[in-house]
Order: sequence, then structure tokens, then C-alpha cells
Amino acid sequence: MSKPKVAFYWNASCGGCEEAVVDLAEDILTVVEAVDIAFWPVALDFKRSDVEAMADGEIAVSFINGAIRTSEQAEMVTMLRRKSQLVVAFGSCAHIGGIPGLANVSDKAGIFDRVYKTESTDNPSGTFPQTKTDIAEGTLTLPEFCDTVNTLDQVIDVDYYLPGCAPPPDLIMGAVAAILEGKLPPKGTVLSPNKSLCSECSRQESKPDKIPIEKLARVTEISPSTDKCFLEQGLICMGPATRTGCGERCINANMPCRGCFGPTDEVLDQGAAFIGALASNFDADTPEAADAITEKLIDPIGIFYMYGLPSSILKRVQRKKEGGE
Amino acid sequence: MSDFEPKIVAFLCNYCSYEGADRAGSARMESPANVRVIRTMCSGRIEPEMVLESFSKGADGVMILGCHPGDCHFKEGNYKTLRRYSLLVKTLDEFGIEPDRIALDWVSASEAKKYTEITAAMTERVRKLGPFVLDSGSCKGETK
Amino acid sequence: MANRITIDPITRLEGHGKIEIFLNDDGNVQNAFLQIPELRGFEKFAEGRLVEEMPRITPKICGVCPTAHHMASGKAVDAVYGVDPPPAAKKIRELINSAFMTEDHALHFFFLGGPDFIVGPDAPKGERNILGVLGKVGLEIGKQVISIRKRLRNITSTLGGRVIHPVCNIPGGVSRGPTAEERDEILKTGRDAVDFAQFALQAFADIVLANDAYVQLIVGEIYQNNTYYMGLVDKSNKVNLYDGAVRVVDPEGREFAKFTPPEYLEHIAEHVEPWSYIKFPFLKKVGWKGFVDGPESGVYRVAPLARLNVADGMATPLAQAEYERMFEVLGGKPSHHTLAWHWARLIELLYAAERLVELASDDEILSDNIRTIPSGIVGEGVGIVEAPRGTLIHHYKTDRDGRVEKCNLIVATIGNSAAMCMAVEKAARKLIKNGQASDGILNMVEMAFRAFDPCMACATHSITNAPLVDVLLRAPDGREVMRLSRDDDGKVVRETR
Amino acid sequence: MDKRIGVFFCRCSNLISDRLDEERVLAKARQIDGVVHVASHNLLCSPEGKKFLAEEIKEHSLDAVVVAACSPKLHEKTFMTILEETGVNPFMLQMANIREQCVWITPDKAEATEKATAYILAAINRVGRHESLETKAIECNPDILVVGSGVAGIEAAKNFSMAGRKVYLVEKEPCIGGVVARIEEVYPSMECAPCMIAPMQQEILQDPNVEVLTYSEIEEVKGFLGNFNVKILKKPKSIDEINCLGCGECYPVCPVEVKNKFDGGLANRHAIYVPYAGALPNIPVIDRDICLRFDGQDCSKCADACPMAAVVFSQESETIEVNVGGIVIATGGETYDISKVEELNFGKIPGIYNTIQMERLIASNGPTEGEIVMENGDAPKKIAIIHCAGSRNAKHLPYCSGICCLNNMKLVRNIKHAIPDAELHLYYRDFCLPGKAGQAFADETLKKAIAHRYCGKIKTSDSDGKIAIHANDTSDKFDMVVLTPGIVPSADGKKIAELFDLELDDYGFFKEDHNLLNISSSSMEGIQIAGAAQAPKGIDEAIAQAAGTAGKLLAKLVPGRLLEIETKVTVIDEELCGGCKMCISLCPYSAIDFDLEEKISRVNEVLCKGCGTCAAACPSGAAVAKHFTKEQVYAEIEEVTL
Repeated sequence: MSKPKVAFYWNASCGGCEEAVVDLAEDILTVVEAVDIAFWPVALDFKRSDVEAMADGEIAVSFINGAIRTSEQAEMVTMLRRKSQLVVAFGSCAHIGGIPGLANVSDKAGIFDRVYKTESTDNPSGTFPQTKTDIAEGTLTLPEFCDTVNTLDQVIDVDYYLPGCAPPPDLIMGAVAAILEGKLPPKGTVLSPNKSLCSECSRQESKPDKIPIEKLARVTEISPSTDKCFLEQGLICMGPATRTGCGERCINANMPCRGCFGPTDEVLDQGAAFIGALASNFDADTPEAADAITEKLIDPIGIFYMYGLPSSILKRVQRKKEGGE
Repeated sequence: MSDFEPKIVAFLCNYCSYEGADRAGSARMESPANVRVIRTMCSGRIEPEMVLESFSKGADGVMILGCHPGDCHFKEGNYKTLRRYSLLVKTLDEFGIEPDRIALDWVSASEAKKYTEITAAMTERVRKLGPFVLDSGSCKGETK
Repeated sequence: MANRITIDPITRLEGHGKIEIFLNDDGNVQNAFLQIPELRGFEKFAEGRLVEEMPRITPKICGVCPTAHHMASGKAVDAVYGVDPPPAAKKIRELINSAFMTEDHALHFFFLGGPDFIVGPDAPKGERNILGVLGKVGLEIGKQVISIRKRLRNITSTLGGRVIHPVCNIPGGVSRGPTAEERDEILKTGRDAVDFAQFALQAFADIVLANDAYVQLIVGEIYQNNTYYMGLVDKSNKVNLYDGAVRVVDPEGREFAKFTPPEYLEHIAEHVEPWSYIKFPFLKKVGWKGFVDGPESGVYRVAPLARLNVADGMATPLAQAEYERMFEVLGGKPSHHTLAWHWARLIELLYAAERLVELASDDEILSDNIRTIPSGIVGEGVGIVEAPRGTLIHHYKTDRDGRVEKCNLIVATIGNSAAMCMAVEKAARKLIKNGQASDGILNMVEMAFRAFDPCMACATHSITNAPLVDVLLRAPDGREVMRLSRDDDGKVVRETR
Repeated sequence: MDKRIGVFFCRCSNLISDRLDEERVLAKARQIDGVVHVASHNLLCSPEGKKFLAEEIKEHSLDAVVVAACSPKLHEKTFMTILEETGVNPFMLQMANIREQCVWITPDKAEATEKATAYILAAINRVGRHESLETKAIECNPDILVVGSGVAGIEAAKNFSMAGRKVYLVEKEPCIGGVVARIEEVYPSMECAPCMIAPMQQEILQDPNVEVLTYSEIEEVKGFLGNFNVKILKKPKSIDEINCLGCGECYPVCPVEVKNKFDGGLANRHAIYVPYAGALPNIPVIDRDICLRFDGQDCSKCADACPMAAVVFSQESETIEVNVGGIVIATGGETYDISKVEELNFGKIPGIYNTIQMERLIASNGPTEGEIVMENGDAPKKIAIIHCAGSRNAKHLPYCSGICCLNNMKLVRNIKHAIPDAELHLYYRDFCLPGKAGQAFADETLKKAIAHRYCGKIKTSDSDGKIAIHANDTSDKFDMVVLTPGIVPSADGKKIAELFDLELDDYGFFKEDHNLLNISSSSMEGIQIAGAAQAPKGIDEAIAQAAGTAGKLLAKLVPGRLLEIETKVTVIDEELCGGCKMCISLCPYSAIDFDLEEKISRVNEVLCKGCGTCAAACPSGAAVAKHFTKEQVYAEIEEVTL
């Protein structure tokens, strides 16, 4: 019998998810033997037409990474959805928006206005890229750039999620194995334990039961202790509001969590959940005292929603005009 | 937009504020119909997420009312609310939601009058701000 | 309205790349465009963030060279806080950077660029990949490649937390240093990497330099552009990938400029075209003259050969010897031969490995003093490193709280964007005559791209074969008149529609 | 949601229906999926109304009910009961408050109609997500904890024991009996105090119902009336209490000495000691702070001297956990530190004593075995007693302790008895002589003393070996001066208050529930207060209050009676909890503990009162507030924002 067809595709991403696949090293050979990689632009002769030619559902599973930033990406994943039996949102960007999702603090106009007018940009005429450019020889086209970054499941139906920036090898192999063996969890499952990072954190044992937060600290002010809970040190660590399974890579490097695995199933909004947990423990019983501690949190969106802005309840910074797009 | 009628979600704690609102009714006082009450046992139960959810579902403003500090039926639940409020408002502000769209106040069981006053004041405040329509974006190219 | 050839898409450079080639009425190339239809807007959404978070945010620009971004960002943040990391911290950072360079270059040679030479440009596509390389050099070597890469990447995972997007750089230092055991392992890996680099160079000599056809290809005219070059050099003008001053040489090889990071704006500007999301950097003092080379055009090139062109030599002995040998063969400095990028890359591979050993042997990296805590804030800083794909510049301005107000990034991979357009156009002009695209165009274009190692190399780090280009010839009405592509044996297929 | 939901609209005899468009409201309700029945009634809380509701529920086999009527505050219980009676879980009810918080507060009929609709739709949406909850009750624990073993504590313990209750009597000192056990005689009867209290002490010590824990302190208290969990720290006495005979061989041989606070510092004690002769239980303890052995030195003199090998240096402190239904705080008081009143020079001029010291000089079990002598060993010839030392004084004690005057009368008698020819002077402002015997007792006593009245200002000074007292521009010299300060709360009252979460008054005494109606109850249900812990008082009042506390608790804690515990508690999902510990410190009832085995937090459902604060703070959604789950609240939000 023929091997199941597998597709890999990327959208607004960095290539790190592909690196993660390559980092499977020897393991990838076993994968390659087990499946027929039908489509992998980074790797194979890219023929969109070939995918278009495929029958619906011909692809067993598509691993799609990256957030949705352009119209082209939206069209492409819509087609892939049609051609695939399963779609796996691969990595933080596809799962919850990822770092590119931070762009939802701004929009197309804001981004163009900055990127094409930076100190180093020589652009007196204020030229911006256009979806259509007429030149002497004809017309050049570019895909449309969206105002808002979307997660994959905000554009198409997603079956499973592989979280992480980038997803760790063991989770990837676990997912691939599950698919090959047909041992699939319920649709919509995030393929990583549904518990917070603290459950695996080496610093949990030493964490005191009660940590009244008198003041918050920044890594610019202190050198993090290598064995104390970061919150105990006043440093923001998103661990409590973040799903585990990452292997505590950042913690092991003595850096606090920034939430790339997204929240657990029961939580709609990772940032709000963290605010609830953190601020409830402020050592403050007056508005003034609470404000004093809050003051230190200069960039709540950048810290609490560093990876999850597009998947948050509000999804993006609200623009000062009535209505959305 | 003079004909704009704001929708305001008001979370009331069971033992003080909800009682206060009841008494306002018993005394046939007046409070704007714009304010829609949701009862929780303690203001301490109200999650930041619930406030965000209210806005995303169509609220133009959100009120959190609890017992006066020190009078909490659950000893100190309202202190936890107070602590979270500061950071919540700051975050909403960063998200582009005006601090005037959210309010935290203390209403005791006997403060029926205060309840009617602050609900009226809040309604006017939000009416001035105009409607809040969630700008959730899409994947279309054009910018507003 | 001219005929048009669309090559869509080529492999991506942070997104897809697309080439449009327009023919004039004689069917000869009139104009060619490299389009990059991808943008994420880091410069914008960096605004408002805490600057100390930038080393965690900016690596996401590129998952192939996140370490380079992490380093450039870390240095820029140090500058913002006006703090100088302790020697140990600097060495640990450069050590990570060296491990990364070694791993990245090695991979490129064997997984991407290598196949063209080792297996041969016209070999069936099924063989033009790492497996083909294995067939040629032996499975053992192949396993070595995989294992040395793994071990080198482990160095970054250990010290940086994550190999894809490390997190260890904090203002004034690093979050942790190596333990004695870790150091020993790193040293071992470094030594093996040096052997490996020498083996790679030997392989290159045996397979490529010994084959006159290849050599002719390298020094041939198609893959030549007489441009300026840019790269970091140390105090004695030797190649340095982590720190130093930026040096620019003109097409004659004469020093044109030498500047410190904060001065970059006086020297570099970026040109905008409405038909691409990517910007085209050029030398401000020469000016933008379009997609042309020569001393009158501000177009410059970056990355391995460029770095070797701007430097007076290599800072490590083995690499220095190879450096001299290369320019001897290429007929002196500077070399404008695009395909020599591969060779230069191997020499840098050796240098990075040697540097890795130097740093790992230095007991200072075991010091507890890996952090200088900032005492104030300057509010502005520039950090520059050499990424595998060229000079990488991060520039932040902040308020008194260290919140980013302005962020400017000149990413390595776009350093060659103008040059790549030119390479494409040149290959096209050479190979498309009277509306007829010769079969050679496919591989020629492919090779032009792969030479620039492309974070197009995001694409190329795969064990299957390198990306293939389609060529479509379109009639004015946009109808496809001809399509050129490869079949599974690598033979060119011509379909006339 | 596949529940069969019924919606019942109460017209409240037109109080509601007149103020809105009933049909419009009901029409909307009918359109909602899951709503299988909608009905109106004139007055649902009336007997007919209840009957109607019950029948409708049965007839339409509803399993969730929305009642749109008045405030749930008024009739939620009423309707829950009806559900229960009809076999539907009472928590399958959701009330829409369309009276107090809708029609009564919204004059405009159209607006009221719209708002009422929103509330009803919200209630329907919510009730669809309700879950059946079981009400739980625990049997109340009739056992009692008494803290402090002065006369009040002992009296309370005795009463509970008489009622057959198990009592834990905790005393921080090595012996029980408090102050009274250390004085010679008590006013007004001049009865021998030890003779009076010793029987009480022995009775308690031998009472099978009473577990006396001396040299012990409270470590932690959790819970509420009927169910307190208390951790008690038993400090190591370093003595095997079973083997010790109390022979007293051990302390003379101890090389260490310190001033003995039980004698007001007039005499010394050893590292191994009993507080005073005749202290009960008659078992010494080793003060490890000063014992040479615990200072690392090689001394075992006491152990060598002990005939019973009862000295156990290796003894360790032990924490025992007990569960009781009620608590009595009888931690007593002490006399004000008179050295704070500078101008009186206590501790600076020899021959100036305080009340306790005087009591001990008088006491036959005291350091001088009842001989009133000065440091030089001579008996004083001329003695002054200064009343109100520091009392009724804004700078010190603003209040009158009310017992010092009569006690001083007693001292006068004791002194006159010991030194008949002593010249005795009383310095006082005015006498406070309450009680039916007070005045007579004073009058009789005052015949024995020469009294000086003075107006406020008084000070002492040293005048060659004697003590000069300056008052009313006159001066006089004495061999001995006795200062009698007022009563203050015992020093560790603050600590106790924190442990038990009790309020203190401005002076640091335990605040009573009501200063007239209920002085024997603390600010916390289930915790009583007795004796000087609540306010300065004499033995008689202390005993009375102690008996009172016993009466109250016995009435509240009837064995076998069930205490209903909160149903709408918060529970933590073991599978979800990541053990981040963020919730633990938030619980006002210390109901959350960290399970070190499973590395997760757990809620003690008996202690939880269901405020839901922890649920609001749980960053992984593991803590679920029953009946106020996210899902249920969101269901309401969804409708009220439409």
C-alpha cells in the first residue's frame, strides 16, 4: 500500500519550525521512510498547481506553521484544508499567533509607516509596496498584507495543535507517531500535557506556599537566582499561566517563561489568567499600594501576551475608530 | 450619537452590593436600565477574563461592585479584587479600552442611593465615550 | 507589452520569493525582478516593548539564524543601558555565536550548496541532496555531519536554553555560564568541529577544485558582480563574526569606509520598491543607482566571500592558510565570483571552529562574574554582528524606563537582496535569447541563489533535495507559452502549451 | 444543553406584571432551545403558587427551572425547597430578579420589558449549564479547647468536664493556676488562696475528661464553630513526667541561676526548676535557654541527682493536632510594667516593690516564706502603698482596673499581720471599692493605716537609704514603698489574637461580641473569652464569666447535631492543577493546602466558604467555583450583553 501523504507548509513564521523538524536528526529518516512528503516548499519542488491538482483529502495530514498575515497565506491554507484529512497547527505562531502576532498592537498602515520610513530608509517619495505595480514592461503583483494577524484556527478548521516556539522534538515525534499509528486524541487537542509549566519546574519545590508580591523586579535590576522561583524574586514568569511540555528550556537557561506554549484548555485568555494570579498576590490593600506595584509593569501586553495576542479575547489593540474591519 | 444606549455589565457581590441594589428597588429608586447585573458570591470571584469577555461580547462598560474594604462577608475577597483592578485597568488601557469604561466601587447593603447614583454616573460616562465595538480584525488587506 | 517569464515561487527568503523576467520584443531580457512577498513588521511591533525583552523577541525574525539576532539584540540592549558585560559574559556569548556559525555553515555546505558540486550540477535531482552526498563521500561522513551538527547545536541549547531562539542574553551579560563538565564537552565538540572543517575543505579541494569544469564555472562570467563588500573586522582588520568595526571595500578592494556600529546610519541606506516587501540596502555615500554593479553603484554584498574580501586575513592560523590559498586560486582580492561564496563559507567554518576551541579553552568562561547590572540608562543603542548571511544590525531607542520608542533592523539576509536581483537578471540575460530560454537557466538560477546562501536557506536546511525553479514563458496575454522544469531524474522537461 | 427547562413568571400580584409587557417577555423565552414550558402565576411564593410550581415541574418533567420574580435573596431558598420536594436537584434553579433590580428600579415600561427579558434569557442560558450539587453536613465536634489555666480557664474546663465533654487545657507555663496560686490570701474573705485553688487544680489535673497540656503553646488554628483544627506545640520539659516524683533533688545541684519571674524577680531559680514551691503539676522543667548542657557544655548534675532517671535531655518538642468544636480563651492578664512610670523610680531606688513582689513576700510559699523583709534582711518599719500607680493616666493606663484598691486593703492587712508595729501609709486619689463587701472591707482595713489623700502628682526620690515620696507639696520618707499598678492583657495576647483571628480592643484586651449583652463571646463564632483576657476583673467575676462561656458553648455544641457546610465551594481539579501555589495565600479561611506528594493544591471543602477568590486567581482554570463556574457566568454575560 502507498505511504500516507504528508504536507508541511509555512506562513508568517521564521523557519524555526522547519529547523525543529530538521533537528529530529536521525529520527527524521524514520519519518521520511514512513510517509510520502507530498509538499514541503522548504524542501521540495514547490508546485502549488500540484496541490491544486490533488483530490480533496488526498493529503493524510498537513503540518502548518506560522501565523496568517497575508491574503496569499489565507488562500493557501484554505486550499490545504480542503486537500487534507488532518490539519495540525504546528508551533506557537499557528497555534496562538506567536511573536509575529505581536503585530496586532498595530496594523498595516502603522507597520508600513514605520518599516518603509525608518532612519535608514531612503524613501523621500514615501513609496509603499503595492499589491499591483505597473511598470513599463507590465504589472507586478504582491499578496495583500493584512491589518491583523490571525491564528491558523481563526482562518481554517484545525484538528490538532503542536505548541511551542519551536515545538520540542519529543512532542513532534509523539504527534507523528500518534498519527501514523492512528492513536489520535479527540479533535482540537493540544498535543502537550494540560497542566501549567510549574508542574514540571525544578523550582517548584523550593517555592514558598505564600509569596506576597511587595514589588516587581526587572532583569535589568537583579541577576536572577538560579534556584528560586522567579515570581518569588519579583520577576515576571508566565509559567503559572502556561502549558507545560516544553522541557523548561528557558528556565534551564535561568530565564523566566514567556508563555510560548499558550494556556491550558480551561483558560480563554492567557494574559488575563496571569493577571488574576499575579495581582491577587500583590501585597497591597489600597488602590494606591496596588498602583505602586502595577506601575512597574510597563508593558503588560508585551509580557502577558508576548506569544498569544491574536488568540486572546480582544485579539488586537483596539483602534480608535468605531467598528472592526 | 445621542440615541446611543450603552450596555453595562455590572458584577455585584451577593452580600453587600446585590443587597444594596435590591433595596434601591424596594425603595422604588431609579437606576438606568442600561446596567445589567450579574451576581457573584464575592467580588473576589470576578476574574479579569470575565471583564474582557464582557467587552468582547458587546458590553460598552463594566462595573465591579463589592463590599467596602474591611466589611467583606468573606473577610478579604474584595481586597483581592482591588489588587487585580489596578493591573487590569492598565492592561485594558494598553489594549485601547478607555479606563472610563470600567469601574470598581464599594456598595454596602444599606447604600441603595449610592448604587443608583454610581450606576447613573457610569451610564452617562460610557454614553459620552460612545459604543465599544470589538475591533477583532480579519485577514483582509485594506486598512481603515 | 513585453513577454514575461515568471519564476514563482523560488524558495523563500522569509517567505516566498518570486522572479519576474520581462523580455523585449526581440525576446531578449529587458528586465528582471526578485520579489519578496513577505513582511512581518518587527520594527513596528517592537515599539512599546521593554528593551530587555528584545533579545527574546527578535530571534523570531529568523529561525535559521536566531542566535545571530539574539547576539545583535543583546549587544544593542547593553548599549541602551550603557553597560559593558564582564569579559566572561562576552566570551560566553561569542562562544555560542561561534558554535552557531560552525553548525550553520557546515550544514549549508553539505545539505545545500554541497550537492551542486559534490554530486554534480546535472545529477538527477533525486541524488542532488544530502543522500547523494552520502553516496559520494560515504555514509560514515554523513553520520558525522548529522552528529557534529547535533553536538554543536547542543552547545546553544545548554547555554542559551533553546537552540531555536536562545534566551540567555540579558542586559550586561548572560543569565548563566557553563559548568566545568559542560565546558569539557564543548571543548571536545569544538576540537571535532575543527577536524570536520578541515575534512570539508579537503572534500571541496578534491571534488571541486580538482575538477576544471567546476573551477571554470566558479570563475566564469555568469556568476560575477563587481560590487562593494561589507563585513565586521577586528582591530587588526581580521575577520570577526561577533564584534568589531564594520569595514567596506570598493570593487577594487580598497578600504572605502570603516565605522563603528553607532555610525551605521551615515553609511547605509535602504531603497524601497513598490513591487517588493523587501528593502534594498546600499551605500549612502555612493548612492542608489538601481540594480547595477560597479564603483558607481551603492550596491554592496555581504556574507562569507564579502567578509573575506573586506578583511586582511583570518584571526586563526588554519583558517588564515586557507584564506591565502583561496585568493591565490581566485586570482587575488577582492573576488567577485558569486560561487566562491561556498569556498569562503568553508574557510569561515574552519575559523569559527578554531575560535570555538579558543574560547572553550579559556578558563574565564567558568567565572561567576557573568553579569554587570546596569546602573542607568542611555536610551539608545546599536548592536552589530555577522550572521552567516551577512552583517546584521539592531538599533533601539527607548524612553527612560527602557521602553522601546524606535527600533530599526537591517537584517543580514537582505544585505544581498539587490545583488540577488542582479544575479538573476544576469543569468537570465545570458541564457535567454530570442524568447528561447535554454535549459541551463534552471540550474544556473538555482545555483546563483544557493551561492548567496540564502536564508532562502531557511529553505535549504532539509535533507531532501534543493529547491527547484520553474520557468514559465508567458505571452502578453499572460498565457503560458512554455514551461521548463526538471523531471525526477533531473532532466529538463520542456512543455509547450 | 439537553435539559428540559421550565420558565415561571411571577406576576407578584401585578407588582411586576403592571410594570412590563408580560407577553413580550414570555414570547421571547418560549423561543429558546431547551425551554419546554413557560408559565405565569399571580404569586409563586404563596401556598397556591408553590403548589402550582411543584405540579408544573412534575407534569412537564422539568429538570431545570427559571423563576422570574423577586430577588433571590427573598425566595431562592423557597423555590429550591420546592425543586427538592419534587425530586429535582435544588441547584437546578436560577432566579431572574425582575422585581427589585428590574421593574421596581426602571420606571419606563419598555425599558423594563427589555431588561427583564435579558435577565430571563440570561437565567435560561445559565441554568442550562447548572450541575446538581449535594448539600453536605458534618457532625459538630463537642470537644473543647481552653487556652490558659488561671482560675477562669480551670473553671471553664471544669464545667465542660461536668457536662462530659473532652477538654484540652493548654498552658504555656510549666504549672497551672495563674496568679491566684501565687498569692497568700484573697479579699474580701482573707481566705487562703492556695487552699482555695489547690483543690480546683488537683481536680482538673486528675479529671479523665481534661487533658492538661502545660508548657505548651498554640501553633495553628483553622476552622469554625463545631470544627476547629488546632495544632498544639508541646515544648520539651526534658523530664519524663511519668517517672518524675517531684522530689526536688534536681534543682539545688544545678549550677545555673536566673531571677525567677514567678517571684517578681525577688529570688533566683535554676535552669531546672519548678516555678514556685507547691506549683502544680509538681514537675520541674529544664530551661534550655540557660541550661549549660544545651549550651554545648558537658553538665548532667541534675540527671545524676535524679533518683528516678527522669531527666531526659534528648526529649523533643512535639506538635499534636486536635479537633474541637469550641474554644475558650482565658489567657488572663498581668500587672502594668510600673518601671515605665519614670517618676516613681521602680527598679532604680532600692526598697520600692510592685504588687506581685509584695504578694510573694507575703506568701508563705514565697522566697522569704512569708517574712516581709527588705534586701538587707531587715523588716521595714515605715511602709507606703501607692494606689493607681500609672492607672487613670493618659500617658499609661487610661482606665481604672477596679480591683487594685481592694487588693491593697488586703495587702495592708497582710502587712499589719506580719509586722504589727509597721507604720503604713496609703497614697490614693479616691478609692474604688465595688461589690457588696467592698466598702465594709475597706473601712475595717483603713483603721489599720494612716491615710494620705493626694491630688494626682506624686513622685519618689532616694534620700540616704530611705525613699522619699513627694505629693501635695509634702514629702515623707519610707523604708519600703509598694507600687500597685493596674491590670493589662497578657503579653502574648497579640500573638493569640492573630492565631485565632480575633479582634482586640484599644487596650489589647480581647474584644467582646457586645460590651453589655455578650461579654463572654469573642468576635468569632465558637470562640469564647473569660477572665482578665477580656477586661481587668477579680476572681469572682472571672469565675462567673468562665461559667458563662461554658454555658454558651454547651448550648451551641449539642453532640450529634449536624452543621451544614457550604455547598457552593471551590474545588481544584487534580488533573489540571500545576501546583503553582498562587491560590494558597489567597484563601481567607486557610482552606487550601499544598499536597507535597501530588505537588498540587487541595481545597478542604469543610473549611471553604465558597467566595471563589481562588478560582478567579487560578491561572490554569483548575480551581472551579461550584455554581459560579466560568461557563455559568459567561452564559449570563452572553445574554445580558445582547
